[in-house]
Amino acid sequence: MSLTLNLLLNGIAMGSLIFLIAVGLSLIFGLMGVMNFAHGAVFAWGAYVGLAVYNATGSFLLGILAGTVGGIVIGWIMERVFVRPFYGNHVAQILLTLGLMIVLTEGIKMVWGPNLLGFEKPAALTGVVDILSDPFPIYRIFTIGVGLLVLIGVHLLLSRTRFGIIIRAGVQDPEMVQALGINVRRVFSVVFALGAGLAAFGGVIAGPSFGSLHPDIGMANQLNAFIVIVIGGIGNFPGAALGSVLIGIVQTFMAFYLPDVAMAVSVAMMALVLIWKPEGILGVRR
Amino acid sequence: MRTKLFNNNLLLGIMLVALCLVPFVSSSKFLLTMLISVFILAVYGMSYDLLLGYTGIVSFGHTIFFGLGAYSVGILLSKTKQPNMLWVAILIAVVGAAVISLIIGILSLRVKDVYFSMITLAFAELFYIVSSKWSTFTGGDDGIPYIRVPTFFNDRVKFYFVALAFLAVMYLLLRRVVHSPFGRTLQAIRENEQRVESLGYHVLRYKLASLMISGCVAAMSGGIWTVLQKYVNTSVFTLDRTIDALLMTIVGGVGTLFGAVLGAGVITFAHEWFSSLSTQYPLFERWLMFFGILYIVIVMFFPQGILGTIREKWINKGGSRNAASERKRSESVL
Amino acid sequence: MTMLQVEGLQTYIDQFHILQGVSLSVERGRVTVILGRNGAGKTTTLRSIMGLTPPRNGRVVYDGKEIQGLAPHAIARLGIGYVPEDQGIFKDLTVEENMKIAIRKLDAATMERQEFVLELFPDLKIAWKRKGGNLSGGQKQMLSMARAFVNDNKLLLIDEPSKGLAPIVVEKVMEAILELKKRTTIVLVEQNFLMASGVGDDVYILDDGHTVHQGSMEDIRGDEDLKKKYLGIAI
Amino acid sequence: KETASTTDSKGGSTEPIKIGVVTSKSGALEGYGTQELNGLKLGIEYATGGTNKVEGRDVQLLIEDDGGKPDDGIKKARKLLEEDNVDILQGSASSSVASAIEPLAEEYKKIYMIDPAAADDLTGKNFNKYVFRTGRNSSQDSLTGGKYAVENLGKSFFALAPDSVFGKSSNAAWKGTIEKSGGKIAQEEYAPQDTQDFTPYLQKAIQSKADVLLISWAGAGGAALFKQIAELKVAEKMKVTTGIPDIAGIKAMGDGAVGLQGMTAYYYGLPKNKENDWLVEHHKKDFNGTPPDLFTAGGFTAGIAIVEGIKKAHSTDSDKLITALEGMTVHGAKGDYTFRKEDHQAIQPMYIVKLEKKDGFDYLVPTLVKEMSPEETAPPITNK
Amino acid sequence: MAQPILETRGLTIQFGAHVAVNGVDFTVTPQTFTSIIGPNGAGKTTFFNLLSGQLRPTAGTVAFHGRDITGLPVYQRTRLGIGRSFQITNVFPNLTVLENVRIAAQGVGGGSFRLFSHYKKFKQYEEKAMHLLEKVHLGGKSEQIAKNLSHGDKRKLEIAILLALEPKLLLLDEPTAGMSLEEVPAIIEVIRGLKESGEHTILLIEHKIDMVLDLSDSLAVLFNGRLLAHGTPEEIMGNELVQSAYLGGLYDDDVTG
Ligand SMILES: Nc1ncnc2c1ncn2[C@@H]1O[C@H](COP(=O)(O)OP(=O)(O)OP(=O)(O)O)[C@@H](O)[C@H]1O
Ligand SMILES: Nc1ncnc2c1ncn2[C@@H]1O[C@H](COP(=O)(O)OP(=O)(O)OP(=O)(O)O)[C@@H](O)[C@H]1O
Ligand SMILES: [Mg+2]
Ligand SMILES: [Mg+2]
Repeated sequence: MSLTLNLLLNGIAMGSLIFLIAVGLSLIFGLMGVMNFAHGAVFAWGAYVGLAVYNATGSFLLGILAGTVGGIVIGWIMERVFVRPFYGNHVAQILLTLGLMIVLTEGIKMVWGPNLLGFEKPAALTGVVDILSDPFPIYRIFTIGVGLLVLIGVHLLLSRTRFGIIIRAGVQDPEMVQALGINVRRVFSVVFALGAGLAAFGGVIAGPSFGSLHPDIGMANQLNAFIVIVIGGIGNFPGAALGSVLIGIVQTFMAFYLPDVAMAVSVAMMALVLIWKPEGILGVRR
Repeated sequence: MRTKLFNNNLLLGIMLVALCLVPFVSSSKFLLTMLISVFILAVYGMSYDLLLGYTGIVSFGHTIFFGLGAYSVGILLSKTKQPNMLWVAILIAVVGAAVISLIIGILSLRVKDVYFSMITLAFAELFYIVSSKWSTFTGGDDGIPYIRVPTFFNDRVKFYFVALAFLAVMYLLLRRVVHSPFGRTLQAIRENEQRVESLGYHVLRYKLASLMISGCVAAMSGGIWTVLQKYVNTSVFTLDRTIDALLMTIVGGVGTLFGAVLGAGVITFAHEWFSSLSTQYPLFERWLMFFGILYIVIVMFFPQGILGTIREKWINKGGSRNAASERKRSESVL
Repeated sequence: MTMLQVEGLQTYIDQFHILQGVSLSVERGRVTVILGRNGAGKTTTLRSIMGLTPPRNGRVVYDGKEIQGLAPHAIARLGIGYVPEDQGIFKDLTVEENMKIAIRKLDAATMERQEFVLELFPDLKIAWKRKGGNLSGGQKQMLSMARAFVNDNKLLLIDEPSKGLAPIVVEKVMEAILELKKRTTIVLVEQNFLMASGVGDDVYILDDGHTVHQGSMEDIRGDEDLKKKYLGIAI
Repeated sequence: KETASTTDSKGGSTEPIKIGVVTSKSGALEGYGTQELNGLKLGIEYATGGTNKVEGRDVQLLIEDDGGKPDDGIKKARKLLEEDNVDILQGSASSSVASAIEPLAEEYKKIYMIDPAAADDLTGKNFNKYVFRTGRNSSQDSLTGGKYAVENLGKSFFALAPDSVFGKSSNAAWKGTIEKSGGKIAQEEYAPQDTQDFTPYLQKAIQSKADVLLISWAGAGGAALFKQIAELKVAEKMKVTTGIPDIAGIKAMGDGAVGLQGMTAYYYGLPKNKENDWLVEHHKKDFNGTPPDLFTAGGFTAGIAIVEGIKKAHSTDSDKLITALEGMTVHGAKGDYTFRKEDHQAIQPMYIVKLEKKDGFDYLVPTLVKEMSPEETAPPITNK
Repeated sequence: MAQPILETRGLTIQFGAHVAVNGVDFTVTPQTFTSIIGPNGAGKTTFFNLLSGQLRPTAGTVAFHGRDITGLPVYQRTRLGIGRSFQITNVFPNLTVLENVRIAAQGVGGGSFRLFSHYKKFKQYEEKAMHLLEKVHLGGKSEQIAKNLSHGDKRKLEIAILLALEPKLLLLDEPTAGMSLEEVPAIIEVIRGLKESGEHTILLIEHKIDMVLDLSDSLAVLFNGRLLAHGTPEEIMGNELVQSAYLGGLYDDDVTG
């Protein structure tokens, strides 16, 4: 396999990991407009809960399930108790979710300690396959597949149901949505919890790929999620997916050929996209 | 009208006098250090409030200017080994901040809301990367230690008064700005940008000016910060520093200017207090968590920040018909 | 028979006492018009009935049930449609989506009603894929009404529908209201006296948060003094 | 604050001796900070024979959290120096924090006993006479690993390091050692600190046909790197060497790292001396049965050095302490540590180990391949 | 005939496939009062947006006092003396009613960039604002926060803001929509006053035909983005198409009577 193809595949795999974090944020931030700085912490919680259950039961599937449920619960509580009064108020959201981020991260340290925890791949997904005679890890193929499934799933959910438009309408004018007979509170709770659940799900999937967890793992990955959402167009799912893959690929190539500027590449790309097309690659002008 | 209460000069005068007395009633050098850092950070916070509270733009890159100030003092003093270059360094910082804010503003102010925030975040990140890559110049993560500052500043009491004066002057200056016709225009821009445009104002120019003033003030506070720390490293360009500014203004009360002083005080002392408790009580072992809880509590119970909420309560009692925000309306539903 | 009974409604917004005792009695199958000068409290009355600004005192009895204190969505689900004075169009959603979000139950009858409103406002058909925010003022007003008309509502609260509409459209709206009257009950806030008197059966006049007059449309039409006193017009 | 028992003794000051510690009790380096702190407490206990008294004075530890941030480190150090009047400073887990605090030691004329911050500059260009370091510096790491690697693993190296100040300086140090020992760095690669996918670098390494893949990686990414090395079976094609992390880090590497050879500053099973035996025993007793870890030894030795220094100087006066400590040899967890007169860096034994599976351990145990003497790994003196 | 104050040539704007304003040639003589009527969605507001600069045309030009202003940004057109009110209420929601108008007065009065002079020094703006508020019957509500006004009061505020700009050319987009019956005449008086002062040129979009006929020197009719007719009120009201497609039955009397 040529180096280029290898880099490309790796970039896509990395992109799909970014997407798994970004997809939940795309609901919460992209659709509901909540500046959620605690998203990464939910992602981390998902990963930790997933790991704990995986280690205890030996079943990765159960780990995924437990992590996702954990995320949903955290998201539900977060929305109900804290976020609800502050829709549309970015300033309050920032402070609030930063606070939640600290609390959740410290919570992880309380339960699992501050040190690295190894996250092994499930046996079935370990190892490499040869693609054009070069090795490529099976787990990475798995993440690409999961990323695709999630994209399709969320897309179907939003296009087949009224969720998408109710949320977009609800952010702009919750009163009017209520007056049309929709319990907008409940819809918001559900979607927020769903976003958190997706983040947590992403955490469990990403865990083995990272190989180990540390409590700040969420913070480290959350910025990228924000970036791809902006690049793809806020509130636009295919856009977030495209942005993820783009960032994944560009970062992989840059890291390889020009590591000195690789750190800057995602933010620089975001700045360029915003200056060139502020509404994002797939976004529509508002 | 509504700013009257807290810009009450008498009240501020009393506070100023009280602060002036601190060095004479307390011999704690550490308390003075803490207060000095509160004063410096408060200026930084106020500069941010001009953007957030008065112009209505959320910058995630404010630390660029703080960092510029901090580094220009750090680098110039340590390279020249001339403590008196401090003033030159601050001048350079201010001019540099003006130029860079202009450039960043022109590139980023075309877009709005979150998009603006994200562009500024990107710029801050670039500054951080440059500072950490260019380590021969900036010392990278390990930073520049042994910065020699004018001996005057080694006397903590003198420094205290300089910092207090700095705060007072900057406060008066910014207050003047926000109450000037210019400042009023900024507030109108915050409320409804298109409409301001249609009233014959060149909105971009106002926003740029706001960004530049804010950047210059932040650069000064960054410069003085280095004088206090005698050390500077890449942390001055991290998102954390911007978040500090954001937190100080929100905690104190957005759009109150003086709130940033309260915010800086609350955050600095709470930080110190919680982290000290951690060494005494096992309960506070994870003290950062209490810090997080503090933020949550402030948002939940002081939705307009400390000063903002007090002010709102006060005004409501006075019965003038000023209160009630749009947020409240949606709150009743959500 | 009384469809909606409002008694001694008192509503506060923050500490301001906006409604200080509004009472209405809306009869089934009739059009009740609320008149009054700017700031009289007409909009607030409708919002209080909808639960958007919940009243602090007083009762709202709808179809025999007390509904004050219910959440707005619950009230809407009882079959009350609301056309707010600022139209409440979701500007990022297309006309189609604006309609879709309003439809509570997708059945044949609803589709029929949708036909009816699109017949009534053909402009909406033309603008079907346009963003709500890009509609013309009148089109927004039409869309807002269409959203309320498309459901099987038993009561419609309509706040200044004629505002911004071309005369011919006003005429059509009047016809529509007369048509709707056969199926539902309507409360109408209106500044256009021509329209109000054209469709109204009963009239309430509000001033300063109080009900200051109630009577039939006929009486008002004939009573120049009353018109002058409360409405400042002499037609 | 830690306070030890009763009062007074014969003459002199009866004031307690205050040791101010600034280290990470939160933030990314919390784990290291805790290891070192536990070691420090035990070191003092050991050196005072369990009395926590030196020269008849109580020893008090005042601990402050810097969160890994230099600004906070400065604040805390000032508090300790100004408010609490500590006699000696100790810390920190972060090199940035340590380099921010060094000038304060000079300004307030107090000894600053550094551990475990490893940047060479701390006892190099940023040195002042109040600074001592029990911890090893980066050069000692590379001297240990580099010499051994050239002699035993192969002559040509592919060096992979994070694209950071640490990575660059670490690679530079390794390069110096390797070239001096007769090897050569065939290729250097720097990957971003937050790299999650190392496959391309590993393929480059294999293609380079170098004998040894040399990895200097600190921080979280390391575990992923070693997992990928295992997955891509790099070890079948070339030797791999690195600095072995702490126990949590080894655990996180997983079983794929079995057989990995590298240097380490400390693993509790390696040294055979009474200090270490005492340390292991008491550490397990005091801290829920956990053994001391990578940086516990340094803290432990710092505690002993402080106590022994005071005993020798009969005072906490900084100048006297400097005289006492310069050239002094301390018997610490790894054996003999000697503070060089010139730069106050403690030279100390270092180890080459191999990771092996062992019953009763849920991680790969570092087993001794070779112990290097303090002199063998003495770093160059760079503070002049 | 005097030089036209406003002249458009082939003014066109297209949104996707939809041409909202289509090749409009339109001339306005100074000191006249012209009303623009037309069905909903005819392009009236869009036409105003092109005149005031909120939108850029896809084709055609706009000239003001003979000067091509097609490319000028909004704020410069305002400074030239084109002021407009908005159909959808467009005020500063969290500022007081007085401040809303004061900002407008300041905008044309200059001096806004003076950073350090206290705003109170600009008393005259405040006085002017107060005066205008009284004119539109909002004198008693000057200290209220604008968003708390009732709908009709917001419309009045909108007019006061426009007046504060002292524009030469006023573009009024349904100024009295939602205003209470008793107050409409007062506002009409204000507008009539402007007209009679002889210093202003006024363009009005309105669906209230009585008001239009009462005030206008000429009427322009927009249909589907095209300028269908432009003439005296009598001419226009006699137009068949206007009758059937715009006015409907309600105004039969007005024309015949
Ligand atoms: N949020 C609020 N805070 C304070 N006062 C308010 C608020 N909302 C409305 N009011 C006041 O309540 C009164 C009644 O308002 P409402 O909107 O019900 O009037 P209205 O009769 O609908 O008038 P219009 O004909 O102008 O629409 C007005 O004086 C208004 O200023
Ligand atoms: N940005 C846009 N994108 C797409 N279509 C638009 C846009 N703006 C306006 N339109 C369409 O252009 C047409 C003209 O709109 P405009 O607002 O000018 O109508 P109007 O004559 O003012 O009508 P009304 O009397 O109802 O206010 C409408 O059909 C509207 O839907
Ligand atoms: Mg109303
Ligand atoms: Mg219009």
